[in-house]
Amino acid sequence: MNKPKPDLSVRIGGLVMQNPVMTASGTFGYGPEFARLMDLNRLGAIVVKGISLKPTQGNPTPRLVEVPGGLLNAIGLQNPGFDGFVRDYLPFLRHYRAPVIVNIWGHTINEYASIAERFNDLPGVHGLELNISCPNIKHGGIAFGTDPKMARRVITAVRARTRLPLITKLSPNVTVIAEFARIAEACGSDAVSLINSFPAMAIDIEARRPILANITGGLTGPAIHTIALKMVWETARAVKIPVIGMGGITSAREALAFIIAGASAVAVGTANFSEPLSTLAVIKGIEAYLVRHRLPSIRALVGTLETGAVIPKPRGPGRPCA
Amino acid sequence: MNKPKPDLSVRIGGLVMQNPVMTASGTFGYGPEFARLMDLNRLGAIVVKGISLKPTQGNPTPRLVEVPGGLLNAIGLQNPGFDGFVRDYLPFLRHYRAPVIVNIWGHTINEYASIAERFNDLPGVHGLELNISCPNIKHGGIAFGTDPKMARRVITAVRARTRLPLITKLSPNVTVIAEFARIAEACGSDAVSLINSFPAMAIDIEARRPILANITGGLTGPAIHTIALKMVWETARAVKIPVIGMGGITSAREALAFIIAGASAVAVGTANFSEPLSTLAVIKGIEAYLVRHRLPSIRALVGTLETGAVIPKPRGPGRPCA
Amino acid sequence: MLIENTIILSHRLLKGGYRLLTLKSKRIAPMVRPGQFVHLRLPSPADAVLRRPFSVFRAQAGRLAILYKTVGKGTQAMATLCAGDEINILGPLGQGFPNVRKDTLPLLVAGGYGMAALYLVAQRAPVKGIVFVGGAGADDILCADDFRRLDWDVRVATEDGSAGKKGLVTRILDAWLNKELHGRQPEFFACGPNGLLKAICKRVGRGGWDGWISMDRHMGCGLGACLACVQKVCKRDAAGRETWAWARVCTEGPVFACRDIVWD
Amino acid sequence: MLIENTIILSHRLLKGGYRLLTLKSKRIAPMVRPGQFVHLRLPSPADAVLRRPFSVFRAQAGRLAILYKTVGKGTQAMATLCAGDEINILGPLGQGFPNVRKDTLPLLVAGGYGMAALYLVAQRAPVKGIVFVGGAGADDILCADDFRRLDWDVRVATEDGSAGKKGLVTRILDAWLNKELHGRQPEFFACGPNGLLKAICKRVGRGGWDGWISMDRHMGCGLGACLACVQKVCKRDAAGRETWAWARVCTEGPVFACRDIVWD
Ligand SMILES: Cc1cc2nc3c(=O)[nH]c(=O)nc-3n(C[C@H](O)[C@H](O)[C@H](O)COP(=O)(O)OP(=O)(O)OC[C@H]3O[C@@H](n4cnc5c(N)ncnc54)[C@H](O)[C@@H]3O)c2cc1C
Ligand SMILES: Cc1cc2nc3c(=O)[nH]c(=O)nc-3n(C[C@H](O)[C@H](O)[C@H](O)COP(=O)(O)OP(=O)(O)OC[C@H]3O[C@@H](n4cnc5c(N)ncnc54)[C@H](O)[C@@H]3O)c2cc1C
Ligand SMILES: Cc1cc2nc3c(=O)[nH]c(=O)nc-3n(C[C@H](O)[C@H](O)[C@H](O)COP(=O)(O)O)c2cc1C
Ligand SMILES: Cc1cc2nc3c(=O)[nH]c(=O)nc-3n(C[C@H](O)[C@H](O)[C@H](O)COP(=O)(O)O)c2cc1C
Ligand code: FES
Ligand code: FES
Repeated sequence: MNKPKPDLSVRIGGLVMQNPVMTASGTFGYGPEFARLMDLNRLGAIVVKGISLKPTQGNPTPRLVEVPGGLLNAIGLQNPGFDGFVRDYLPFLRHYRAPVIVNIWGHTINEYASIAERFNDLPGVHGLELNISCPNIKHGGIAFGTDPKMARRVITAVRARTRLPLITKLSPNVTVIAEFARIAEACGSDAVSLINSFPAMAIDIEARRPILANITGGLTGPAIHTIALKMVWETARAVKIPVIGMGGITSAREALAFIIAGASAVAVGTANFSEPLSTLAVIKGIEAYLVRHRLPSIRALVGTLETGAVIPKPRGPGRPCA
Repeated sequence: MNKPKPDLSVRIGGLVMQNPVMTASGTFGYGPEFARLMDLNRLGAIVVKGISLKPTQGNPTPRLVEVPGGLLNAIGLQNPGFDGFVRDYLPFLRHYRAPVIVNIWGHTINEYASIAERFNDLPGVHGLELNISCPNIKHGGIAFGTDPKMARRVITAVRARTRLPLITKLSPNVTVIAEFARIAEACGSDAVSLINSFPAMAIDIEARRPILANITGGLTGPAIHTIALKMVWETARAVKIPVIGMGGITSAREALAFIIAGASAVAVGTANFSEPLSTLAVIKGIEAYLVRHRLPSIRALVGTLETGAVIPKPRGPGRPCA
Repeated sequence: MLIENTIILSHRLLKGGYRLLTLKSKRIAPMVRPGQFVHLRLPSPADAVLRRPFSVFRAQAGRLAILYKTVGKGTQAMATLCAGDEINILGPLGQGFPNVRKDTLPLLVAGGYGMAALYLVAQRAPVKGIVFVGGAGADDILCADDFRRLDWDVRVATEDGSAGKKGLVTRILDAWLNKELHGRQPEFFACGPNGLLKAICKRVGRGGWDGWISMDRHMGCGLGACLACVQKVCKRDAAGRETWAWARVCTEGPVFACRDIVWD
Repeated sequence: MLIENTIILSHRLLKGGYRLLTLKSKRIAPMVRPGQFVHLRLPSPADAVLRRPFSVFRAQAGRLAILYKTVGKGTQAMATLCAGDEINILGPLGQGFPNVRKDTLPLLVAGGYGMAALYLVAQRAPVKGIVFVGGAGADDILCADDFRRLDWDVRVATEDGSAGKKGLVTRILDAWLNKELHGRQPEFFACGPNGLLKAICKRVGRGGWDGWISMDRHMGCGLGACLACVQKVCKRDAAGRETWAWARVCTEGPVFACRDIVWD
């Protein structure tokens, strides 16, 4: 007797994905880089490298250094800008059925809102992921994503200008990440994704110089998984919109931990570098787990963590936006 | 010709240490646990497990789980209380020349101040390390160490009651740790130490339960080193008091990175579990480095990171305390 | 207690995923008492920030053996080691079993690798006794012949009946206690899964006998410093009331008197 | 370009810390063009989140060889591998060297493992040329005999004079260009440290010749996705002004025309 296949599909705002596994922005290029190795149509969604209004050169090199359990990067958000993306990559992406989510960023609220707006009615783009970890050049370089007021303003501005499903990507560099998730929810995000990389640095002790040209960079990979997992767990209990978990996924195990903690979907980042087919292995592993645990669908697993205790929700009331 | 030995001694407030290597609180017990394996007199200082006014039972088990690149712990600050410490451990510690620093904590400002006071005029205790990462039971469980107002109050209260050199130990779970270091400085701390463990969690995906009985725990070990290093670098540029760096030291390499980034001393934590003699190896490695680089003293190395750029100091003016 | 870099003399796969690892240990081996353990550093410490604890199976002049089962990443990494490789151990750790008394009948009760922890008890006992050993199947019955060679009486039970009597080890133990104890004074030494230890302590309590169990707890330092391995034990407070306190399995244990344990 | 699980056929320590690793590769080996590289997964990926890039030294039916030096933790881990072990490779990656033209004199210039990256150029060239190779000492002069067996003329320089002429490789190259070029049209193919590549490009530019260099940059994905490996290259902007743009060494490189590089 054939067992029915479990239903892996998930819904993020208006967006339906055939499975919960996405690529993490910046670790999968724009798609063509991996297309010769795998069938992109098998992905839940393709999240492309962060796009800004104008082309951006990013940081000098070295931009990457391997550290115990992870990776530091300081790419500096290099990208071809909106026009470059539409010209060089979008036609390619339109050949695929997998939904395409564009990660966007800016240095001012205006830049954020403008880039968001330009994706309206652009066939082939199915959602936006709002990267609020960028420094705000008008306000002394504090990241939008670590200041509740600024976060509220940028999310509100983007929400007002886009008709696409909007995912706000949260910075881990805050005391209570669930607060920012509630802001995102109140200000109209369809989902939140977390976590972005952790500010960190590495030093060449012989030269007594930073290893990255940018001095500091963002830590990603297995080292951050347990921190990300706690943040996802707290966030999922604080908001009603779907949560997308990422940070240190190398196999289905970590992806399943995020889902059990409350994530509706997950994204694979750094693991794409050592194992370009990681996303496919994660999809397979999740499916096998559902079969083994006789779960009919991925939704039946979301947030099923048994803590054996009544745990107070994260602090702070859910306030309306603005 | 004999080369002169480099001078490893450092000064933290009124406290002189023969070398910059301390034990991290909670990873070295109270001393006797390691005394059969090594000569405690070779340490820069012995920092003991956190002590509270009354004995504390801590959390149920499991309390520890190994994760990629690190360790999660939720010991729950189990300790014999002030009286138990003075009765069971202090007589032993008095046999050693190495300075003893007691890590203290409480659940209210009053508890903090009272425990601090009790160590005045207690021969054999040479300094206090104030762990402000504890949840404040009077204020909804927010940690003292993540709220600037609460941090200011608890440090001020403790400073008023102790005559010992005071080291404030900072929580990493904040956006700008240097802000808290300045608060510590302004409120009379003689030094700051950082970082404490990162809130994190691990899940048994088969049982769909948290692995730790306490659900969440603190991440320590190599996984947090690059994050700690950035925090130490930013903190050392923001304050004039000495900075004690810790997080993921397994060898002299990481210790030297902290020192080059601006730390005057370092503490070895999780590494004591796999290698009980880690502290001694770190001391040796630092000395060898100074000889190889022809540096006369450890002080000649502190903060020598060459960034090749003028970097703006962390935001926020240095405000007076209160 | 000390740290020693040992060389692997031999490493053999036994049945059921168990392996016998014999180390050349000049300094630690002679110090070991029955029931003590060593804390072993894994071959690639980059993957693992903790050592792994193992009971000492055998200890004789210059040699120390452990008997372990491959269960997770640490023991899997150990399984790849070959004769001649180095391995760093810390030990002997903990309080072992008390010496077997001449005036009692020692009854050893073991499940799985528990047999390993009890071998030195039998070897160094001044009198012969009986070993009750249980497991899921025949593959879990380890080193029974080693005990037989010491002239101990070995009684086996397996859940699937593939060796000895079918059923739990407590079943053959109870049958024996009912029919063959004949008024002698037994003293229990047990090592195995928590369920087994609890069952033994229940019987020991009911009979008013002496019993000692070796507990298995996840460990950090093995030195008493981290407080990861704690177990609830009985204590009287200042007013003389019964209450509990934490004992460190690595330091006050791993062997405890049955009467001291507070079962949750 | 694909991912292949290969088996190690042989692994030999050469002099100077260099090792020759030969893999059984059915699928990737036949696709390799001179100057392309493979991205190799380390044996214990828990320690290392990145692969390591190596030029293909030799590629023939079913076999692929790389020649590498132990410099850090990744190459140290590789050094422990034995014949029969598995190794996962991704490749062939990048743009290799253009085909050697019949109407020019190919001059290969190498430092260190650069010799490995150039062997296929010589092997597949329609004409014979000259190899200039330099290193700190005799131990850094690798596989010169392999080139001689192809009937190429090999000229050696070492900084300590322990092999060939004493001095930098550019010294013997310059001497040769001055005295022995005799008006022929040279075409350069170089691989080695950045200083060497820059020196070659300077000469190529002055002479108005063609030259190709293979660059070595720290890499992440090897696939063009992470933008870690970028190098400044010349570009004209919309208004036709000269400016620069980033090129990905893993994708647009590792081989670039000398004239395209913007040196910082
Ligand atoms: C005093 C003592 C004596 C022991 N003697 C033996 C013995 O003789 N033979 C034998 O096969 N096993 C013995 N064990 C259990 C053995 O330590 C574990 O099987 C082993 O640590 C598992 O490591 P792992 O990395 O393969 O498993 P993983 O599950 O991957 O280990 C992950 C973590 O959990 C800890 N851990 C996992 N299981 C256990 C466990 N059952 N007990 C304690 N810590 C655990 C590990 O130390 C590690 O920190 C003993 C345990 C203790 C406390
Ligand atoms: C296209 C290309 C071809 C190469 N071909 C060869 C070859 O044929 N033979 C050979 O011996 N070496 C070659 N290298 C260099 C080789 O990749 C490095 O020596 C190796 O990655 C060092 O790894 P490690 O872990 O031992 O060193 P570590 O210094 O510990 O490495 C740490 C990190 O730095 C990176 N890294 C370190 N040094 C280099 C370097 N020089 N270039 C790129 N990344 C580096 C590693 O990939 C890793 O991410 C090549 C590099 C490139 C880019
Ligand atoms: C090289 C690199 C580039 C990245 N670029 C972006 C980016 O452009 N926008 C963004 O929101 N996140 C970016 N990230 C963060 C990832 O999307 C992801 O949040 C992070 O890597 C954590 O997941 P991981 O541990 O699986 O890598 C980048 C990460 C890496 C490693
Ligand atoms: C088991 C354990 C117990 C700890 N207990 C304390 C404590 O009581 N007080 C405290 O301030 N820090 C405590 N810490 C934090 C350490 O002192 C240190 O800040 C942290 O482990 C980071 O250093 P490491 O990465 O070298 O371990 C504890 C850490 C561990 C692993
Ligand atoms: S293992 Fe650390 S106290 Fe027992
Ligand atoms: S290595 Fe990732 S783009 Fe070149």
